[in-house]
Amino acid sequence: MSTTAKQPPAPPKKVNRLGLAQADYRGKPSTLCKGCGHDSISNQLIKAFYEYGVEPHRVAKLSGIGCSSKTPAYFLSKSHGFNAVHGRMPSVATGAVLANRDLVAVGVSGDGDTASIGIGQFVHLLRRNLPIVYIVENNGVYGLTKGQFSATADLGSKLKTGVVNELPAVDLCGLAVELGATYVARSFAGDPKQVVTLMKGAFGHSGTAVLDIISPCVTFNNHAGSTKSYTWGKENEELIQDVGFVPFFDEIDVDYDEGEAKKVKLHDGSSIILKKLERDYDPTNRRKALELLLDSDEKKQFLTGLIYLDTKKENLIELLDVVDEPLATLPLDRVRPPKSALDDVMESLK
Amino acid sequence: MSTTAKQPPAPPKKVNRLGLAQADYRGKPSTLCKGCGHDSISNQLIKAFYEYGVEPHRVAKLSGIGCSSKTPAYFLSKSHGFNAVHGRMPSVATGAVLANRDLVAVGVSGDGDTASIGIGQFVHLLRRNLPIVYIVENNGVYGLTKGQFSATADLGSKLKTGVVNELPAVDLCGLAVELGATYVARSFAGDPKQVVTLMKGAFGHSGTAVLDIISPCVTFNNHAGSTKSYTWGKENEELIQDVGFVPFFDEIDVDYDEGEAKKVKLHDGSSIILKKLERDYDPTNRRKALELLLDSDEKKQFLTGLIYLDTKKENLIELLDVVDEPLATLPLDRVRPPKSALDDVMESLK
Amino acid sequence: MSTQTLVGEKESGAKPTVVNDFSIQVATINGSGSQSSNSVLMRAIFQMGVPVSGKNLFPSNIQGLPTWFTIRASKDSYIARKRDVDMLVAMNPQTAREDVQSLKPGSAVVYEQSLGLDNVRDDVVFYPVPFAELAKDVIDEPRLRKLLANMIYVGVVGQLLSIEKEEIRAAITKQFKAKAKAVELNVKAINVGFDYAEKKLTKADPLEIERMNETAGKILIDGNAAGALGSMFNGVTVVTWYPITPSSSLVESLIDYMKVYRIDEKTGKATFAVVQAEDELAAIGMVLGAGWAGARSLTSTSGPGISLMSEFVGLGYFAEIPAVIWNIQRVGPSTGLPTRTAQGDVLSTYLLSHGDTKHILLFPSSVAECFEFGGTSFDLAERFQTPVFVMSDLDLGMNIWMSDAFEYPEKPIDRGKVLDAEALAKVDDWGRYKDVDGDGIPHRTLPGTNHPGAAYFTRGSGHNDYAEYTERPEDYEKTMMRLSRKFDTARNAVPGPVLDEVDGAKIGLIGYGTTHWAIVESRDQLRNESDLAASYLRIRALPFNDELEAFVSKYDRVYVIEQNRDAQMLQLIRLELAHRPELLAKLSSVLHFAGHPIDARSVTEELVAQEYPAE
Amino acid sequence: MSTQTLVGEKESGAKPTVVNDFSIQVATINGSGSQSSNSVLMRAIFQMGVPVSGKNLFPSNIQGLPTWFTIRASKDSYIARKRDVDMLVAMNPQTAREDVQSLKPGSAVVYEQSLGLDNVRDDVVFYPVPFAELAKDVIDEPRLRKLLANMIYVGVVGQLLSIEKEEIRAAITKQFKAKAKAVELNVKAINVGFDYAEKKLTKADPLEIERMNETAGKILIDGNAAGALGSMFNGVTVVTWYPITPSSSLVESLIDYMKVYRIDEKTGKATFAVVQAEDELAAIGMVLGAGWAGARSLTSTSGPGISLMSEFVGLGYFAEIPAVIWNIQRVGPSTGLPTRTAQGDVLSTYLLSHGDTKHILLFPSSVAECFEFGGTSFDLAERFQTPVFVMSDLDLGMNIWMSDAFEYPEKPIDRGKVLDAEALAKVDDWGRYKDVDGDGIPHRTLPGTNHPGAAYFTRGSGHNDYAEYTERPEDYEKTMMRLSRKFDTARNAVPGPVLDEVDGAKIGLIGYGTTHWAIVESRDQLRNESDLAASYLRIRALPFNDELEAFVSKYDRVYVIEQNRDAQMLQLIRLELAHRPELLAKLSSVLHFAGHPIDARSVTEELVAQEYPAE
Ligand SMILES: Cc1ncc(C[n+]2csc(CCOP(=O)(O)OP(=O)(O)O)c2C)c(N)n1
Ligand SMILES: Cc1ncc(C[n+]2csc(CCOP(=O)(O)OP(=O)(O)O)c2C)c(N)n1
Ligand code: SF4
Ligand code: SF4
Ligand SMILES: [Mg+2]
Ligand SMILES: [Mg+2]
Repeated sequence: MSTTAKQPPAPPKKVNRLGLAQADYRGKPSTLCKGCGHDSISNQLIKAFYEYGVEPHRVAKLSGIGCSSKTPAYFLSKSHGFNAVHGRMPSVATGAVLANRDLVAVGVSGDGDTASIGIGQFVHLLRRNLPIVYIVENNGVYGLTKGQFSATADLGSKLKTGVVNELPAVDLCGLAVELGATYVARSFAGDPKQVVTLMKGAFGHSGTAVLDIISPCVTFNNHAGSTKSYTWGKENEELIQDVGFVPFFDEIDVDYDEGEAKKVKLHDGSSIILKKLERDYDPTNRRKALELLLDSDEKKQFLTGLIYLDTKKENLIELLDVVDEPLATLPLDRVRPPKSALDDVMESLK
Repeated sequence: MSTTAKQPPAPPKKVNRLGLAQADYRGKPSTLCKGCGHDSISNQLIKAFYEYGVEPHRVAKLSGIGCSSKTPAYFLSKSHGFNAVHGRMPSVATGAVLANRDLVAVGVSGDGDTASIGIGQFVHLLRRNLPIVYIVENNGVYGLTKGQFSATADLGSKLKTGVVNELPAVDLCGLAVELGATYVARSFAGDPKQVVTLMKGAFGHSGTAVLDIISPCVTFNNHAGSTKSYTWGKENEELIQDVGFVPFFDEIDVDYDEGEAKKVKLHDGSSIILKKLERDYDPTNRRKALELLLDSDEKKQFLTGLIYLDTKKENLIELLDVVDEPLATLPLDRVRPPKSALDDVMESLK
Repeated sequence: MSTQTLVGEKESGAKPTVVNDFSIQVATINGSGSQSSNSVLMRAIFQMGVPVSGKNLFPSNIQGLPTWFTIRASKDSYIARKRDVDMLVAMNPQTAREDVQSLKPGSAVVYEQSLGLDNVRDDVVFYPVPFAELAKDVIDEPRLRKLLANMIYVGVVGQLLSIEKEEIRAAITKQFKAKAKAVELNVKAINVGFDYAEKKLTKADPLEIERMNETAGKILIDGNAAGALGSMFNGVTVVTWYPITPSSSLVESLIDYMKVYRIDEKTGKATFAVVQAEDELAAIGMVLGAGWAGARSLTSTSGPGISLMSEFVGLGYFAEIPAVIWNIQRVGPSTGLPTRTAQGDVLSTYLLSHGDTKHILLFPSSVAECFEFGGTSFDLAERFQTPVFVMSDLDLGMNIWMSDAFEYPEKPIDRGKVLDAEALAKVDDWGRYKDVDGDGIPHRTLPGTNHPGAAYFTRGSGHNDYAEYTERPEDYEKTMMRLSRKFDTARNAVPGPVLDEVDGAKIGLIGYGTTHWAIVESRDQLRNESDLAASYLRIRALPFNDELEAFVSKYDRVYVIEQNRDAQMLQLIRLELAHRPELLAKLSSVLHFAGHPIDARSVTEELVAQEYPAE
Repeated sequence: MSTQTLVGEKESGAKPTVVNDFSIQVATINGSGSQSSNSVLMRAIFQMGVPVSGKNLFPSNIQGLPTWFTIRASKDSYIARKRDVDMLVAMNPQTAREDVQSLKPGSAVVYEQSLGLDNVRDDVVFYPVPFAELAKDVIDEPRLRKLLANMIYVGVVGQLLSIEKEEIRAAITKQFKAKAKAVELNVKAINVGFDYAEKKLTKADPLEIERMNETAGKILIDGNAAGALGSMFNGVTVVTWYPITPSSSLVESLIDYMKVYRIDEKTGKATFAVVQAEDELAAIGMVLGAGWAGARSLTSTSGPGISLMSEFVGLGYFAEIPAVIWNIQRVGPSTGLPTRTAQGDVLSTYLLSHGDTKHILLFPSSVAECFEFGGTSFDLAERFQTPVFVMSDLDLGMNIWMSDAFEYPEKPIDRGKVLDAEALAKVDDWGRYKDVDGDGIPHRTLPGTNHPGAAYFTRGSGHNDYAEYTERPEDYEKTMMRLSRKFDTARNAVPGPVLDEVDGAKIGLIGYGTTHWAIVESRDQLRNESDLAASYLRIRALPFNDELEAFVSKYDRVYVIEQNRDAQMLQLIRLELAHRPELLAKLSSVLHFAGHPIDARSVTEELVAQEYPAE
């Protein structure tokens, strides 16, 4: 039940199946707030890529705009990255994968980026079952613009400014299952074991893999007005108000077993309940998955684990029946029909 | 089981509770294709408004772009109308209702307008539970741009051009229930009795009422390539191909009872199965509503009737706790604070 | 003031004859199936060796509203719209009277007899035909009769104009391909029309089609199909779109062609990917993603779509990503007139997106240029690593134009400065945004490049030579000045203007896009009717190069002819020449912006009015 | 070349003293809580009666990156950025060395002792202070020590500059309002700083704050809050937004104010509605819906949001719907530098959307004008039934400006030509888009109007005088020409330029928005240092009126000073004056576009360089 501070893992001396060290999957130093859940996820991505053994040059990192969307700069420096415009990463990712089907596309987005401005592109990405690992670093607020509610903020949650969210939260996993994603999971940034496992599963999947990862914003969820606010903040309420001071937090770390429900205390003293799926849960039943999500929603729990999996559905690239090589680099003679073709067409127009 | 031609109803001599005749709810002559389901819906709206007895000047008709979105010109000439841009009617409607809470907002949209380009605004409209009657005239294609698939096209359905839809259909009712609409119904344009009843129910509702009405496009679903194509078209296949000829159809008319499943033949010879909800179905259970939708989806049926109803949830206007009068026309002294207020503020800045 | 050639006046002393130089307008209701009749009629004239062009004026709905299809036959190969109609085929009761009213005296009217139009005026020639009745002789099925009534008018008109029946039959066969029953029925309808005209109508108008030899080797095609072909033959691989009139047919043609010509022989798989996006924001996002990853990628849209693409296009400019966007312009602002033509997006597309942005624009004037720019656009987009717009319009994109057959592109395509693993290995200290060559154009790598130094991070936020995030003023300024330099480099890399200068001319005309054809014809009118020689510069791209200044310098007065309200190209020309203020006084406008394609007569009248102002 | 006044040089023969005329820059890390220290320092100087202004240069992240806050004290009331920093407070190890390097000789540096900066150079004055150590004396809690270290520097600087301790204490009380514990702790920190400076530091720089009486009645406020107030006092009722730097604080301030001053007394309910939209497309759609239904409705955004609004804004133009959009400009293109200032959206906003569109733009220069234009924007939007943009920028919107207190708007607001049921009853043959008054502005009705003839149908497609759908060329042309006429009417209805002409001046300067303050100061520099008199025209709105032409006519050379790369306003001026080509040669540019607010010294140097080019 305790949330303990976590040390950054010491760099392993080992190498993976490609002969690469974990350091080969690192990125630039993060510029996020200390303790931000997003940094945990970056580290988990580094670990997962390392352990899974993906060639960095094959990876395309894509994102929108937001604190979360900055993170592709903080992992896999040896991979091409694309920080697009706010809420429209899915389309850019689609284009990139169409151009080069060999790319391993990893999209990182925020809840504002995905569920507010970006919900339209997200919905259509799901429908297309584009092969991509799509990670939502979900904190219920707009971090980068200083803490307004996003569309995944919980009904009744309260901002530093005292504003209360009166609108229902969008359940991204529910949407994903309903609209066609073929690998749908939820986890918590402070549970590296589960997150890394789910990521590796996603790398192996060939369709849209949505990872909705709860990733607390230490800065804008740390509101003194909350009755459950973090002790230190509470005591010094008067002082720290209005000063634009961002306290440093340590990352939260949790570990719990399949089937277990766990209450996790966040930096602001509030808490959420995580419920890990049973070990024998069968994620291939869509109907069951949706019902489970409804259940946990009613119980105000966050269901974690692999919620839904469909390995049979064709992904967009398969549907389009394109050649096996990347379209981007097909030689001219394969993309310019012969003169006889033009002659044909001209003849028909005469 | 038969689909019979329907005559336009003779104008009744009667008046409604406001002393208005049905003719007072008419619009300009339609310029849609003869037999288009959308025209049936316009007539049903005229009838429903008449029977319910709404003052036309209180109604605001709103739409996006498409054949369906043109229809607000074809009913209620005495009401203000707003034909906005493609897919973004929800925001315009939201603004109008914020400005004047006394307006009865009726939005008319198409499946392209709502489920393709417009899905983002639709989702957020649902979340806000804006008081509006939102009608989707759902034909699975883009009528006005000549028959491309929309996001509600059924998986596997086939266009005139031979193109097959490979993407899953968005279930607008499912989305609506999940995301916060408080009155969710589905019906068929050819079932005036049910549609009118559902419309009147929606007029009485104070929250987002979504009416997903299946409304066949007689022009672009009439593809000769379908094995189930309409006899006349089939026989003369060679002739009518390529000529841009739009055959005239009569509107489809069906009538069936609660609990009944009915197969309806469309103009192109294909058919859909409608299943009317049982008379004793309780629409106030969200969980049940979602499960029912899943059921009918599995059975490839369209569930018709009032699927979900929540009369308790506050609508957006109530949530915002605005004054009872329309904001648009508050007198200046109520929207310009007194000089003392400015003095106050200035003092605090000195 | 007419430019029509009256032949035979001398010889016969009888009614003058107007040969191969007139317009036929068919007024029908859309969705009534007249499209194929119109095509057959046009093609038959074309097969008679007479230059033709066809313009469809259709409403923004699917069925039941007035539509006018106008076929122009022109022995002089003029293919712009002709302002006056010489023969009207009045099939639409809704507009028949107004259509007849608007004719000039002496025109001919073929009409459905039951409309009783002959009392509308008495200075035109009327040919009543009981089409509905006649159709009964062709077929029993009542719905099909409507269709075939349309084919009957082709017979009637054919007979009146002396079009050879054999050519009509051939046109029908071409139209309905191998479909025997359709061919048979339609030929039957033609015969009914021919016979009726022969027996019951007395020729009383001067119009005539006479065999020529001016169409050999020519093709008939619309600009959208031509653009599609140009793209297909120049290596397009990723296509995204959202349907919108008048641009949809570009991608729809492209799909049709690629399904035939771009399927890998060995595997049966496609060497392309087409995705119908959920809207234009997604369409351009996909194009940028694909362009970034190295594909030749295009989307096609029109005004509202261009506006929606605005944010993403700014990203393309600033992050330097190739993209090709066809803007098939229609009448704006807003939804405007979706089925009418305009050149109204010049300024807004040139400056699309917030901040200091400028884009390369290409202005095709002909279907051949649509074909050509299908390749040019990609070459420029990849060379300059930036979005390139092809500014077509509804008139060019959707109407039928006669053209020389397109030439097969023999030269290789230009994929720009892309470093693959091998090339990268030879480069010292590569930086994604470094200007090594002094032309403002940096070198890029593609994702997937198997080289440890290939990766870089693309962003629309501040970045330095090494694509690193920066907020430093000097880095920002450096990047922005390099982008300016790159744009300057483009001045002489884009297709330059086409000049046609006349010795002794005092005035110059400047046109672009579809204005071209009205100008070509107007110059002849000016010379022949008003003895006014006019040199001509046709703009083919933005940014301008120096030829513009040289041209304006040479003439006393220069007219910029365009199809928008605000003289948008003239404004850009003024800005370009602002450093030579003395040139500005020479410039004025001829504007035409009500949705119908510009015609020579209107241009001529306006030019004459400006050149010889009434006292 | 310095404009600093050296006082006391004569009297004492000792070191010169620079009184009330310098800049203090505090270099910290964002999220470290220095904001309130900076405010306290600035306010204390302000309370000494000395004019101040404050500029925050912050990164586009939340915590951990370099931030610079600069306070300028100016006895002459100059409130533009001062290019050179006179005193640096170096608290940020990341940038300390570079910050010190960039100072001009003779500057003062207060720094955290442990940074050991005194070896960086020897031509500046160093004041090492062991802030971290000293903080231990203030409080035990380690995290709070960081915070209080910031307050200690206020004490140190206060002592060095002779700021009265009482005023600092008063500033602290104001800052922390009634919060006793906070006030107490902070005052303690100040004292620690003061004491340390008194005991351990030897004053060795010339800077001094001396009491004046120049701030009585003045306020300190940012432009976004001022705009919010202006809107609140002029009847805004519907507000929609999507958060984006630097515009968010406009709506956030508005919400805060309205929660206090716009709650109905009787019912406790709001006389306004604010909705956080899902994106900018929705935000502008809501504004248009509300404007159509009769509300005074606004949204606030920045570059990327403006681009996203493009399609809807065209609808507003063509369907004639009032809307107010605040564009708090930041550095573009694309995401650009979100926390840096620019005037880079002039052209793209003026021409926003496809087709022939043009919009009314207002350019506030001061917080007082932000307040004023809060009302003007609505009056114009409703009078002209069209979207109106208020073109502020990050510098104006987010920085702290000194101003006279705002004046209460006494005059009624202009709700434009709206016909209610009663007025409509008196009108014969009303048509929504009829130009009855000859000014191009039609009369509208609001939905909900209880009159059988009030309804009309709003659309972005073709419409005639009666708001009926039409595709007729003549209807379209009529509407478009009326819109042009309406825009012409606006020329003399928008705020005209502000002129400040100098007898005998040979040159003229043109500025707008925040460029103003650098120009004001630069004109003094030019006169005092280079004997160069310059007249000045400040543009306050687009479209221009005739005063622009008159102004340019009068001077030999006219400089347009702006903060973008492409000289965007100059381009519009060129187009406006194109009919007077002889004027164009007079025009040139002073550009400043690297993200820092423009400063007088740079303007002066550039103007001198252009006026007296080196041989
Ligand atoms: C078009 C546009 N609108 C607004 C913004 C401003 N903006 C930047 S990030 C952001 C929200 C980010 O929230 P989220 O995606 O949840 O990311 P987080 O910062 O919480 O990780 C917004 C509104 C923008 N960059 N672009
Ligand atoms: C921004 C934009 N993109 C594209 C279009 C073209 N367009 C007009 S209607 C339409 C689709 C309409 O489909 P739907 O909403 O299903 O209506 P229907 O015609 O089927 O009733 C499209 C794509 C447009 N008007 N605006
Ligand atoms: S503001 Fe919140 S989301 Fe952004 S970096 Fe800081 S903690 Fe993370
Ligand atoms: S095209 Fe289809 S949707 Fe449009 S009017 Fe015709 S039948 Fe109706
Ligand atoms: Mg977030
Ligand atoms: Mg549809």
